[in-house]
Amino acid sequence: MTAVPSTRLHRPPRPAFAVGMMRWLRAGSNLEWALAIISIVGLILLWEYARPLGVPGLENVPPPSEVIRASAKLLSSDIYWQAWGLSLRRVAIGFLAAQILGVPLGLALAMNRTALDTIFPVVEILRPIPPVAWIPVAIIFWPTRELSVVFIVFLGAFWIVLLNTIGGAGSIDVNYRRAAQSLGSMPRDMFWRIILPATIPSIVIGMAVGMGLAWEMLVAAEMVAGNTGLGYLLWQSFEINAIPQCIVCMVSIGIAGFLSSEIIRQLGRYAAPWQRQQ
Amino acid sequence: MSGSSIWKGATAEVVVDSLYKSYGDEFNSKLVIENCSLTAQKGRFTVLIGPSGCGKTTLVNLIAGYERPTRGRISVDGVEVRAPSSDRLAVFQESALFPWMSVFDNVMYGPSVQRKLSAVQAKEESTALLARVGLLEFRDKYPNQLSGGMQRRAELARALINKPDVLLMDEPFRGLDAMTRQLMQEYLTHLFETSAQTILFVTSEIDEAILLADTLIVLSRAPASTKAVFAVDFSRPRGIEIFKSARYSDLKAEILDTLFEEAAGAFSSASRAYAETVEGYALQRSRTSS
Amino acid sequence: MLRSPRPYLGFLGIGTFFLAWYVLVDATHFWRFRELPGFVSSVREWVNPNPVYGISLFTSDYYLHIWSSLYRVFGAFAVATLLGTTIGILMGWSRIFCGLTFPILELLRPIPILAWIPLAIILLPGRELPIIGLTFLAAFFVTILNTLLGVRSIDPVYFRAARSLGFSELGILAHVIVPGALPYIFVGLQIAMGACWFSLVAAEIASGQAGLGYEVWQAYYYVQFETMVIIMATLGFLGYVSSALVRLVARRLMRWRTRALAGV
Amino acid sequence: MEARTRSGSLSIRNVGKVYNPGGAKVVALEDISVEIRAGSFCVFVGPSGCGKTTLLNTVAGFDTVTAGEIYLDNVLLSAPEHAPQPGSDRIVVFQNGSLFPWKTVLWNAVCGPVQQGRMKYAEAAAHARELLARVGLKGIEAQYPGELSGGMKRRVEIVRALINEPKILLLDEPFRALDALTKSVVQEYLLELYDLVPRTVFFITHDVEEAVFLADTVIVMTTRPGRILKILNVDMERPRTHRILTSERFLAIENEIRAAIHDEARKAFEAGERELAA
Repeated sequence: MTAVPSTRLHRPPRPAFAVGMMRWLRAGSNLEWALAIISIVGLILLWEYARPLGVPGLENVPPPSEVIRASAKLLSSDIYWQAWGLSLRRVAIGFLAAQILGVPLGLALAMNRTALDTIFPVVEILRPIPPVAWIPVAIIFWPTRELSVVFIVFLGAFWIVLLNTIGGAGSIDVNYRRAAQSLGSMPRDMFWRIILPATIPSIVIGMAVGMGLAWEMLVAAEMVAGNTGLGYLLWQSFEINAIPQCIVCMVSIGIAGFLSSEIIRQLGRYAAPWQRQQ
Repeated sequence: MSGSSIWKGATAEVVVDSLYKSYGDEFNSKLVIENCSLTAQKGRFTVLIGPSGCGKTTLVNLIAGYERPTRGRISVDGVEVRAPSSDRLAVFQESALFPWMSVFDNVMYGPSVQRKLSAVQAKEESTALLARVGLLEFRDKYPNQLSGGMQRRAELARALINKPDVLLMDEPFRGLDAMTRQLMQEYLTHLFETSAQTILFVTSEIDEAILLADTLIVLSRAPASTKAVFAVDFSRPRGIEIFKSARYSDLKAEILDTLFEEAAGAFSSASRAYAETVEGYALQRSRTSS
Repeated sequence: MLRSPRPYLGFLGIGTFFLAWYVLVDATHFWRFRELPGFVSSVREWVNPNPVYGISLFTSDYYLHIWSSLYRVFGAFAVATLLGTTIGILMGWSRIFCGLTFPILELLRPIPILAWIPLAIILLPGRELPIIGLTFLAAFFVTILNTLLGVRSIDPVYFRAARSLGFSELGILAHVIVPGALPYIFVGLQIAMGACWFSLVAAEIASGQAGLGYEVWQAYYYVQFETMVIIMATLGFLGYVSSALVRLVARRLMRWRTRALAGV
Repeated sequence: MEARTRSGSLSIRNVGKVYNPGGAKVVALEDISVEIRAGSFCVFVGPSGCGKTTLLNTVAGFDTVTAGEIYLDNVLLSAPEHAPQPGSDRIVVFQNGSLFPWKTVLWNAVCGPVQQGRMKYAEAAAHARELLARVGLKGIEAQYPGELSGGMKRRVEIVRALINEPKILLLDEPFRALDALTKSVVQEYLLELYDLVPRTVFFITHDVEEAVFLADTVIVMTTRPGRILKILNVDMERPRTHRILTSERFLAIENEIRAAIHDEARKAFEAGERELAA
């Protein structure tokens, strides 16, 4: 092992510890790789032999072997891929709408203190209402089920990107603003070359977290109000007691959520290159 | 840094005329500058020194145009200062280089937004100035990839390309280690001697003040006003050899006496941290009265 | 809530929002808004001693739903906080424990909370436990991750100082790791509280028989739109109050941060 | 000046330290040999990047040596195969401060002896109050480090170290962040405490004047690789006051070191910049 074996159980934690899964894999030392394999394989084995071993509670959860068989069957059926397509489309539309509305509104509010003081309290009273509670209102208001589900997904991603944009644009160091002013910036220079670039990191964080929430809302909306999509398929499988199929849907949604968030993070690193060189 | 001065800094005279500045509303307002008058002559290196917390930074902000005086007037070559402009550019203690722009784009920012020079001309001047400050091979690096000394020089280049009438510097070398600081002081002196740019420099370090200044203005304790003006008549070009001369220790003793009077006066009302400043001046005074 | 120097603007904003609601729905029945419950009718129902649909400030059912939702949220939140911070600190403290648990956490975390509903219903008996289980899960992952982040954010110089001053491993845990990680832990708890309310409502819709989430769906199902609005407003209010509560506890426990910011 | 204390003699014999981050061999220290008498105030001065902090870390026990040995009172402290452990006999005052921000000044001051169980809290608190008063810090026991000025924090940290009666007090550029005035004040207090109970001091700085003013022995180091360029004895009587700063003997030593350092510093300055450019 490369690291000097510490005689104590605990070495001071590395400040640059990677948190996200992708970064964790790259930065993990051999010790961490070994532990990861042990824990994941251990979990799967425990799950597989839960029923014969009589592990309390896990007995009526189908073992991985059944889940894999179910997934093979499911993956070959086009219902599954249809559901994928629909869910992906809904998340994409809802998420993009949230960015197109949230980012400019956030920047505008951050630039104009009066507008912020007027509109932000409204945000403060609407935001704590869990988006799931909006599902009935969405169903009533929007003409089609599809629009209702997309609206809920939109709501999930909208608040977080709006708040992050306002926070990011509002907390720019006064020295940068003053320096730009002295150097003779016109208002449009100030916005495009100072305020926007400085806010990009916060916007990206808002988007990455927003994407995760978009998938959460999609599952809720599809389960409760939808008649198609992965969330609905998951609920339908549960109702016909096809639990292995349920688990496959769970894992599919998990992978979809993970990949889309990672894509946003990578785009973020590309959009804010100066941060990477820390 | 050899070579004739590629650019001829425009120079101007800064006149501060019975200036007042207070913060807060009418119930509890805190007076920071009280009846302060001083002049930074054209093409001269003027240094402001005063006890910490006496309002030096506020004075720089007022001259730069970031804040408006409560009463009194600041004018550059007779024209009253009303708003920030590229005629009066400032370098502060913390770097204000735009972290999201490369060094080159930072330097180019001024000319590109003022739209006075053509793009080609601006590029040429930026490249020449970066070469002059020895940062040419760092042109595409981001500010956070540079060392403290290099960030200071990049910020100087970003200011000087706009040929400001006055260059304002508020304790720009404070965070640097002793070695880099000394090299930067020598470097700034050389830069001034080859351009005769009007510079107004603020510091709390006495040795730095004496090495750099043509005129040294001692500010009183808060609320700041001009306490004393000293002519620092070492010949130019200057180097650290002046620290060995007798003139240096006499001048330093005189300045310390003025500063100690001011700081001690404030001792009763000031906070515990301020007590350190007073003790510091006392200790430094005992250094020179050997 | 950003401290704004001119609070009256806030009231102006909120006033305009309600006015728009009234104009669009009650007055002009504009476009799709005609389907929605009116502002005046909703408020009247809320303050009506004997409400048309049985839910108002003066009916016991209203407080029954509130109470059943509250005890689920705060019960699950308390357990998630206790377990989450302990595991998070253990992960931050011991590299081996972290190596074992972190990969599993990272695999399960992306799965949306509500996708767990089927498994929760299978694994947890009765109708009450699945709801509390889901609410717990929503807070559990967030708390662990932020506690771990908190421990990682502590400047290594404090570990070196403590070790050279002769602190025992337990001393380091109690006097460096826990207080050092506290700021991040409370960031996590703020998010966890929001996640709790979100998953509670969804779980109650899916399988509850009492609680605000259940009631909002019932109100929709039986076309009692005014009640639906009342419940949504109540959820908003409770959500805001519980987050404010977490902030209050944070300020009390971390006096050194508030005084440091105010002091120098 | 005979050493009044017996313990605290440090013997560094041909110590070398090589890092190989990602294969590229970096020689931080090469053949460092110096004998530090018990109770003597020893100052290491040199440009940034000459391995001063690395050497301090090997003595303090945070880093291992790759060549040579270090003996403390003729007991092996650190060698290539003998990884040293930090201990309260060698306490470090760090450059950017390491007072626990979440504990009060008093708790910080007494935590050494209390955590080791050597002293009751009350006894340690009395001792700490006496030391704090001696450095001019009465009445701030209940405050948090965040409310103190730079100079005050440094003095509390020195008290926190000295209360453990360490064999060696290690200081890594402790006054770097302070302005010139505060630095003079804290130097004066440090010397007062040193004159009270002379114990071995291992002090690192960039500031030549500070080095000569504080030291019995000044060790000048070069950069890339870190080697000892020159060892000078500062035989000025103690207790020292700032008056000696303008005496001929003082200025002579100072200029001798300044000259040696100047071209080293320029080399480090350019090398540092070339490295950043690469």
